[in-house]
Amino acid sequence: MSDPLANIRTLLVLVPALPLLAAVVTAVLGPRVLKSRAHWPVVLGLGLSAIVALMLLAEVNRHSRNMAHDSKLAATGHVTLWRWTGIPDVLATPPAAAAAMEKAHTTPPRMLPFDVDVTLRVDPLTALMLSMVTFVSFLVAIYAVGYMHGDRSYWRFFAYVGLFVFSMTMLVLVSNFLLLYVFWEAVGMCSYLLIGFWYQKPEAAAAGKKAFLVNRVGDFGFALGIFLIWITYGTLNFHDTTLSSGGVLPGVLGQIRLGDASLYVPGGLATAICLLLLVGACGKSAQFPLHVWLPDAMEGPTPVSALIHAATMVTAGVYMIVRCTPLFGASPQAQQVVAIIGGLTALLAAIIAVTQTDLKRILAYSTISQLGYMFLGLGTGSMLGISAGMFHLLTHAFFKALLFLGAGSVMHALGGVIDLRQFSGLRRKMPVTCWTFLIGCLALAGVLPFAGFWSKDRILAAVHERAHAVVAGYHSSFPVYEWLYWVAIGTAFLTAFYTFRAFFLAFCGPERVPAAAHPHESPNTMTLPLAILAAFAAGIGLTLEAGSWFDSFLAESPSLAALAAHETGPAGSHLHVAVLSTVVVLIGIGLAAFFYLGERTQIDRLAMWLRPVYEASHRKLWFDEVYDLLIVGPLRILAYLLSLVDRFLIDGLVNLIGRLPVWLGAVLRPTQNGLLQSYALAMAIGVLVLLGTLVLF
Amino acid sequence: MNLLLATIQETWATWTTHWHVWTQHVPMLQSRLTWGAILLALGMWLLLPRGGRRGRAAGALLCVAALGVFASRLPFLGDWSHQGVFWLLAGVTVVAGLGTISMRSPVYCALWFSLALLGTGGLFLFSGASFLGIATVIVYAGAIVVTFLFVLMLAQPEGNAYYDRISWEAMASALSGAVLVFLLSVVLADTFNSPRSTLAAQAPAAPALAKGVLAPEHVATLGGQLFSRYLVSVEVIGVLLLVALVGASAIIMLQGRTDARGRAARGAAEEGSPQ
Amino acid sequence: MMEFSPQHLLLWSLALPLIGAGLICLLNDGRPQRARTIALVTTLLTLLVAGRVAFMFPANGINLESTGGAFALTDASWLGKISGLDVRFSVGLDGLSVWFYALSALLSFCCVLLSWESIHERPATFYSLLLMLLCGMMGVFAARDILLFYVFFEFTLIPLYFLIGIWGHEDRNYAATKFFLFTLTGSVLTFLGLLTVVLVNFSHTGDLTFSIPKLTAALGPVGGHPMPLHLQLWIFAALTAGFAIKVPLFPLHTWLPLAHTQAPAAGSVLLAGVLLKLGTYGFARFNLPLAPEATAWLLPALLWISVAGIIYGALVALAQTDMKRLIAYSSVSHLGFCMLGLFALTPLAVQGGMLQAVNHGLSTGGLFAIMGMIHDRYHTREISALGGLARRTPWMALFMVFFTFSSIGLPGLNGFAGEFLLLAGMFQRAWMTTGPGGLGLKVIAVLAVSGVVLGAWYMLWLVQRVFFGPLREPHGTGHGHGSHDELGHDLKQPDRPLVRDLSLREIGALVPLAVFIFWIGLCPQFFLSRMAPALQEATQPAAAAWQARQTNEAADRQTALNPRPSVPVVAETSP
Amino acid sequence: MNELGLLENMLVVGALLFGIGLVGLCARRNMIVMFLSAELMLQGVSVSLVGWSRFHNDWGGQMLVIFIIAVAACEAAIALALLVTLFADRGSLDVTLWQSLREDNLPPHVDIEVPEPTDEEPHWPTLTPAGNQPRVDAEKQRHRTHV
Repeated sequence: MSDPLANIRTLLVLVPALPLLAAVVTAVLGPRVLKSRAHWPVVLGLGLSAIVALMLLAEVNRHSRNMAHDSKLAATGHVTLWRWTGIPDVLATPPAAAAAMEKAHTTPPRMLPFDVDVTLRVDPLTALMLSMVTFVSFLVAIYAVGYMHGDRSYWRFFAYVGLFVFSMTMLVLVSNFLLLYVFWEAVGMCSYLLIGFWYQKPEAAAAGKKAFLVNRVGDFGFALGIFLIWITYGTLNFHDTTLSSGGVLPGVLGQIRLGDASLYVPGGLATAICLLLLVGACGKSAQFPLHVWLPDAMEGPTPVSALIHAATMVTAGVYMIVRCTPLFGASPQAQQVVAIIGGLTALLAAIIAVTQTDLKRILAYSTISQLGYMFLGLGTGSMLGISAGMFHLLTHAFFKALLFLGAGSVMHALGGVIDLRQFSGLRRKMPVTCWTFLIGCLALAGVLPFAGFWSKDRILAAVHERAHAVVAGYHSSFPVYEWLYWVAIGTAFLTAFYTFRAFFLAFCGPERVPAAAHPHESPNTMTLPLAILAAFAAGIGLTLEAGSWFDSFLAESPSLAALAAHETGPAGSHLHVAVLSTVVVLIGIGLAAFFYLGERTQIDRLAMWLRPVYEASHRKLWFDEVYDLLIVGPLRILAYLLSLVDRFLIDGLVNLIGRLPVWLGAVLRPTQNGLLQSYALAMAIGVLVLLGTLVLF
Repeated sequence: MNLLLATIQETWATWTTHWHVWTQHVPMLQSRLTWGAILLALGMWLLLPRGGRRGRAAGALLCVAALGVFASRLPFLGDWSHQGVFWLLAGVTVVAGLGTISMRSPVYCALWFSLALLGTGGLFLFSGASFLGIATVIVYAGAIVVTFLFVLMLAQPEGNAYYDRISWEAMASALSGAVLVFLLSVVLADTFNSPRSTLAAQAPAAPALAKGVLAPEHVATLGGQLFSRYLVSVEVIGVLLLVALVGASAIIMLQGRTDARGRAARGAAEEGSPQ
Repeated sequence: MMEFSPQHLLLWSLALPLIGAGLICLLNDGRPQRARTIALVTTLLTLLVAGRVAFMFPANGINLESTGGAFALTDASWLGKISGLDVRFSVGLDGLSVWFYALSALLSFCCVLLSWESIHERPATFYSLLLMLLCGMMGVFAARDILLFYVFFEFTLIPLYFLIGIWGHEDRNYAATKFFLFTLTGSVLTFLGLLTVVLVNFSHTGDLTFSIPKLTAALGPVGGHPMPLHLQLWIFAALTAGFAIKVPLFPLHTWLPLAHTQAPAAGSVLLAGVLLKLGTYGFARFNLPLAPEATAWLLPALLWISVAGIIYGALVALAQTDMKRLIAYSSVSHLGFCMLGLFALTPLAVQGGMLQAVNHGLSTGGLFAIMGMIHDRYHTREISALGGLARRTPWMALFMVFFTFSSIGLPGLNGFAGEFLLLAGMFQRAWMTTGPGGLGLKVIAVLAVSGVVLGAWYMLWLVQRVFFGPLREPHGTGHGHGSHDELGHDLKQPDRPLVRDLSLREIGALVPLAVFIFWIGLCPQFFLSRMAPALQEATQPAAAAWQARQTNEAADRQTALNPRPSVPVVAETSP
Repeated sequence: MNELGLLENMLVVGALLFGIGLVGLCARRNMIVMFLSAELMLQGVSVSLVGWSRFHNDWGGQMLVIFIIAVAACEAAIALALLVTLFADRGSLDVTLWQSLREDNLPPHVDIEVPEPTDEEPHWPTLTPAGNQPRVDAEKQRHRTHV
């Protein structure tokens, strides 16, 4: 083959194309032809897509090994499909763009165009994300065959899932901030549709709307950030582009700019850009203070919760921040904010999760908490932290999907009941679910050799290292990262506690089920994905940790290559961190066992004793209430007042003006009194006035 | 006596000086025409029948004074005989006009009106339009006014109807009439007295007049003009007269027929007019 | 096959609706069948012809130099040279008008399908008025002579007045009268402004021309006779009076909700889809090129008004209980975006703004069409009376959600393309403006972006209330709660006719809109490249004037800060 | 003779007549008197026309006056016919009785005070009573014309 990248390019287009094709086929044929076989196109499409993604991963891996450092800064391959817009000469060349262009031996033109190409690109980061997304969604699709069986909108579910996977893969593939935003919102739309899948449930419809709106608030910041990027750097493309006038326009994350960190604008502007991007990431990844939509999103079908609201979509924020690492690198302050948000979210969500009684909501809060961990890792700004964050993203995708699917299995068995107070001791009735769930719990809690342990441990290590490192250009009198380290440790304890609380409540203890339910083990289509995911949850951490393949592979990503080059040597040993976290986790599990295995009388006493804390946790720290009180309520009231203003004041004014002629007419009407002489007099006076003005003035 | 006169003169001079000082910002007040118009308005207001008998004499006096003011503005006609005759005729005309509008009895109005017509006729004669003067007197005073009197006798069995004793908006009417006169006089004064006026140059010379409108064979020339240059107009007017004749007859003839219907309809329609 | 020249096609597209209207009146038999068939055929033909013209329109202004940027130009003496009054029948398209022209034909076609069964009274009158309206709409965008423009401009009012007044809902007379008087009041002033422009040009050049391109060229900054600022301000104000009411800009919008609420579905669709664009179009066509300095002078105020409209419209929409009213207020908000783009005056923003105007025609047109379909079925517009319709009418729900997404600017659909471009352009304007004015513009830009969030809120709220949740239908049309079998059949009262999902005809009315929504969303470049040159030409003078003001102000500030020794006293700088 | 002066004099007289006629037309309520006032205005115009005719040495003005006289005659014919008709309709010549062309819902114009007749009762000369007083027919006396 003449072009070594041709393979990659083909695969690159296939990954999103297959799910889209599957979605279209399902949507067209689903309602009439396929009916209960509507899953076939999607399962097939996602399966193929997963295979293609893995091939792509291998191909990228093979390719990136053979590259020189400089060319590592470019994406491994990209394909331009068509031009979205190309508006010439719209922006006076900003200094940052001019500087970079001079670096590229191009004379900066006076005006820059606004070119947005639909370009797909792949690099190790993307390839990893693609593999994870397609693989998990393939498993979830298989699971959904069993779970959604018999639903009246069976085909619609699979069409949405196909559409979602298309959008998600595109999100990680595109090479442009605008298109990133496009698919950022597109996955949000799929999430909206899937949360509201059972639209007849008012809660589901409301939750869908809430998710969309909170995401919109995040997107609001994201859009502002994109505008700022455009104005600062003169382009929205990641890659370097050729101008029609000749010369190279360096992309925001292109080879030229990555090669020289000084080409990134530092200072307040960088911080503003990063914080705005962070707002977007917070919205999508459900970070404090925009996390409120995720627990409500559990109204959607459980496979959706597993796929979108645990494994894939919510990690888009993490992906975006990793992708924009060079931008964040220019602003240590912003990185610190990322870390703080992450740490805070991790802790708060864990606190809330401790007292929830809805199994899916516990998992939702744990998702938020784990995403907080990832943000914490990214917030360290070191290669160690970022790769730890991505690592956690991968492991989390598997074990959280596993947990959700397990919860779905329970729901399936109990006829939709998910409230932990209504059942217990399902261990015997549902052995497969129970054991896979346990593996998931161990992974989530971070017990030694399961996946969560390795990734979480690395995040803790990265934070610990950052707390004791000297970073150029960053001075803080307050030991932020030290604190965050202890927050993370505390969160690890809480995680272990609430995870096993849920497990013990659901699967241990006396067997108790709701009256109407006939618990049974789920069908094979559901247990098979559980088993596969459990295998991954158990093994993937150790597998990836064993070699340093993951780190080095990830470091080949253009966005990270520069950073990786700066970090000298491999990370040191962090045995004490690992020991500490393991101890903490074991204490957590032990406490959970103490309180929830057996009689469960102690826990009520504890709850009474810690009444305020318990209430705060149970009421989810009153986030929804506060938002209602501070934002939604006032806006609603304002809207109502304005509608009154509109109806009475503005329209009243208009009507007043409209009435003026009528009133004037009423005033003048008596002059039409039918008296001949009054007319004559009026006529005479009129003539006089005319004559008078003519004569006297 | 001289002392008295001197005193009066002095006082007058003082007051006029003061007056000029006061009114310098309102030049209009310094014009005789303004005062003439004001006097005329007041006078006509008082003259118009307004129910009571108050002040009609004063009104008449004011009106005459106003006329005097207006007359005092007028230019001299060249010699006193002409001027005297003109003033006499003009005075009769205008005073008769005032009488026309101020008498309570319509019959008196008509009589005053015919006097005004006589005056007008005299003015026509004075200006050399002898045919018109005669025609006015004959046609108007002789025919039209007499017809009016007939109608009055038909329609006005009683002398003083209440509506003859009141006027409609006397003040406004009198004021607007006076203002009209004032404005017209101002225009005239401006036109005739302005240094830029070219009218003086257009004034006809006596010989030209003698060959023109003052030609000795006045009526013949007029007739010749009437039936040559203005023939079409004459025909039109003739038709108009015929139409009027037919129309008047038709109105009277239809009256009887519509009467009954009209009364019936009126009973329903007219809700609350006086009487 | 004979190849038609664009000139002929354009003239045909203007004549066809009138011919159709005449035919309907001639062949009227009092029943709807014949009238609507003729109307459908006519609008379809018009759509084909207009579409052909629009797609023959060249990208990037290629080959249009000879006609001064106009495509398919026909220029004939109209009123003759009566005393030098050179009023011409001059029609042609340029980048500003071409998409609006095509949009008129498209929406009219949809409207005929939409009214197919909902109009029983005087169908012949209805359809002939609709066709006349179509002629007026296409004419106004094609006119290149001020008098011709104004004739068409006012001509659009009359059919719509009757459409609302005769076939409207309960409060139709009030609404029709208000709509008519409100817009007429403004447009009379507009006419005054236009005539002033003509006379000013006459006083400079001695040419009493009414030609729009000639006037813009002569009175523009390059034409040699730019008007002084105070005159420009007066003309701007006069023109604005009419166009701002049409748009409608923020405090002048109150006729709109009323007219939309009361109009029949077709009337609402055309009103929202095309007639509101007359305002935007008028601003771009007349205000900006003719009074560039006035535009620059008023720019912050105009931007504030636009953004106030965005936020205000969105908030008021949030408090509505009537579906059509809600969408009408959303129009206020969306048109605020269009005007914001237009007044931001950067190429990006202007193109985004005009694209957004087209987008709004498609998405809000579609939404109003769906409202009409709901009204046909349930005879109510109350949000609270309906719920869970997705169950009963899944196709309708699908289209509703689709148009909602388009309306709230979901990426991949048209609304996003316009909104993103215009907001990016606005941002550019704000961040490029230094000095004290810059902060205000930045605030405007951020507020405008937040309008997108509010937009999603009220639209999704509407969808949630009406289409999601448990099924709720008004009494008489629908069925009691919980008495349905799995397929939604009524178990209690099987004799009642069931509310049907969309028919093929209704889907046929919506699909063309959906196609264009996708097309614009996925490849806006096709549309932008055709409007860009004309837009650039129209807005360039105003942008330059704004730039000049900025430079002057900066220089003044500089002087004020560092008084030079040669200037002992710095006088108070006046703008 | 001073032609210019004569013209001005005539014009002022014409103006005065016109103004006085206008006042009469507007203020008097008897339709016949109104009519007379209108004629007075016509006279004012005629006077001016004759003045101009002489000044311009042109017959046109006088011709117009002839036509005015003719038109006045026509007017008189029609108007008087109408007056008779109207009088037959209402029994009065008060012009304010005809106000039905006023705006809808507008109350009719009513004279605020109709003044009582201020002319004293006619004092007929009385003779020393002698013999039986003849019976006076009240009806006949009332209808006796006082003109």
